[in-house]
Amino acid sequence: MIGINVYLALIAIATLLAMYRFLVGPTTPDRLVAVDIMTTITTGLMVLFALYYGRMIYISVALVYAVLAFGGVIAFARYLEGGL
Amino acid sequence: MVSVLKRSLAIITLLIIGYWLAQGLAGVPFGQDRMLVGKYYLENVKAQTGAVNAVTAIVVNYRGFDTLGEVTVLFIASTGVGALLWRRKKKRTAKTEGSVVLRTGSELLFPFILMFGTYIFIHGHLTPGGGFPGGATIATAFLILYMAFVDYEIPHRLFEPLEGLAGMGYVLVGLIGLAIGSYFLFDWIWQTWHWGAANLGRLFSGGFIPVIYTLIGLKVGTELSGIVDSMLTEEVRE
Amino acid sequence: MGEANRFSRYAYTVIVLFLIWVLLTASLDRQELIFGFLLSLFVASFTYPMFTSRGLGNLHPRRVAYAMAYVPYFLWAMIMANLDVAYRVLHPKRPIRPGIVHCKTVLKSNTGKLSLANSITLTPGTITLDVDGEDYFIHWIWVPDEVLGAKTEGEHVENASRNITRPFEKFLKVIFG
Amino acid sequence: MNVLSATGEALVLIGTFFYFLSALGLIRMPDVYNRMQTSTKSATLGSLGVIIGTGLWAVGMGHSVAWIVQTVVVATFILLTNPISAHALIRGAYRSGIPLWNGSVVDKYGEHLEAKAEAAENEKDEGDGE
Repeated sequence: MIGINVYLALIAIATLLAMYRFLVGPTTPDRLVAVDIMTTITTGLMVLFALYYGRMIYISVALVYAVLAFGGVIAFARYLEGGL
Repeated sequence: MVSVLKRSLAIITLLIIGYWLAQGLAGVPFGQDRMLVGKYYLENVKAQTGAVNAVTAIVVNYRGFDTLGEVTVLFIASTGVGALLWRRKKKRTAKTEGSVVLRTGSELLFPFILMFGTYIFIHGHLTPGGGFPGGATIATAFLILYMAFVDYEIPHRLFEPLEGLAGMGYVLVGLIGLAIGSYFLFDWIWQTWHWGAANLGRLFSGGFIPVIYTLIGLKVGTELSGIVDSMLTEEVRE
Repeated sequence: MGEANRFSRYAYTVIVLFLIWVLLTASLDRQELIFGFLLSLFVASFTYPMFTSRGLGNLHPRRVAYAMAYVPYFLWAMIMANLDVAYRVLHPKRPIRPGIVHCKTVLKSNTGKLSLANSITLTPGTITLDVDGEDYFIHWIWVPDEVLGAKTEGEHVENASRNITRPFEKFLKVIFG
Repeated sequence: MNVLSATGEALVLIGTFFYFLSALGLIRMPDVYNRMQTSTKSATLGSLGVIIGTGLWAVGMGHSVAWIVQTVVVATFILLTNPISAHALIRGAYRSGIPLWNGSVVDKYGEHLEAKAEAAENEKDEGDGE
């Protein structure tokens, strides 16, 4: 149908918009939300790449990334809260 | 003004370094088949190591000695952090507890992340990944518990011996190889026994790669958890 | 809600972990299954105290049926939430009227509270800010008039809870108690 | 091109559209709380669409069924963790003292925290008095 390149382009635009918020965003939580969104988008992108290369084993890479990103975002959030 | 000047100076420096690196990379011939060693690996990896993942076979089998060095570097780093942040009596002194959502969520996710970390390092010879990412994932599970609870601590009594035993196990596997074969880290499980030759590409194959990766995974996991612990505990004042 | 005995909790954890392993490897190879079973026995041996408090009681048919029914209900609510988000983001005037409201829940268990909070976060216009005992504090992107115009604290909580927590509690009360 | 891969591709398209929406919400909304409102939801549903859609698409293209199982695992993990991290972030934002947008109409959490602090203060005073 439309082809994988269109999806990759849409994802790229979304990442650029999030990047804008990350660079501009007036407060630290703003930047962190942008990072959170970017990690979520990246996880989806990695799964798409697994299909692009036709290798199922690449999906577990996306899962590792999701786990590590979750840990990172939690760490930042707890730091913001002043709880660490 | 000063900050602008500083920033532009930093950007110019980065640009110069980037140009220099790009210059260096431009000389590397891409797309030409000049990799004699790589070709050798790709042709012989299945017969010589019993692993279907050539990258892992190179990391653990052909270059196993390098990997031992990496593990040692990590061990030294963790020891260094421990020495820098060492105190006689340590205790968690987080200020507030996470909300009930975070606490329950971390408890529910903890076994899952442990399973997943184990999955990564035990499938090192079949999928991308291996001991280092698997160990990092396991450490993340502990890190998330540290984030959520005020009073959580890793079981030190279990972890410190485990770390040492895993490191010793790596060397021991290598020494057995030296005794049976001709050199250190000789793949005795594959070369001598041909264990798993019937089921190449399934779980119980790949010579000593799963064994070594399990040891590396345990070592990296315990070491990174130890680093997290050293960073997050503080001295107790009586 | 008492705690189930240790064996029941352990068995439940092993079952869940083994299922997770099978899904993770996505293969029915005998070697994978054997290793996965041994691994779940091992991991469950030290994680079961934090993983579950009710043990095999979670596998009661009524609970499983409600959980099955909850999935499509929740997915539907989530799709509605995203259409709502799309409307608010794409509308040129940006129709938002945010505020933090106060809800109460009848759920007792921590797991129930977690799933309620997650469901609230993913459904229309609400995001869980904090949970304190039975009090939920929820950031709402469009606080409706009936909640805003409430005279007393009790009325406010009642109206907000009817809008936000009640629809999920029907299911979650049975699933998690 | 069979039904399965067409469905998968449509899901991927919808998912990427929601990714785009979430990033747009990040740009358009006035403060961090509203940004989190719009972007977390859209990004989570977008991930579900993209990831499960990829699995369906792959199966439709003739890859093994294991694709759909693995993608569902990733999607479930995202579905579980994303709200938790959003919750932790918004709580951190509030506790670090980011004010609500000036168009906000009600703030019960602030009142609750104040009441709690006051109660703790009173208790302390009583304890000192005894």
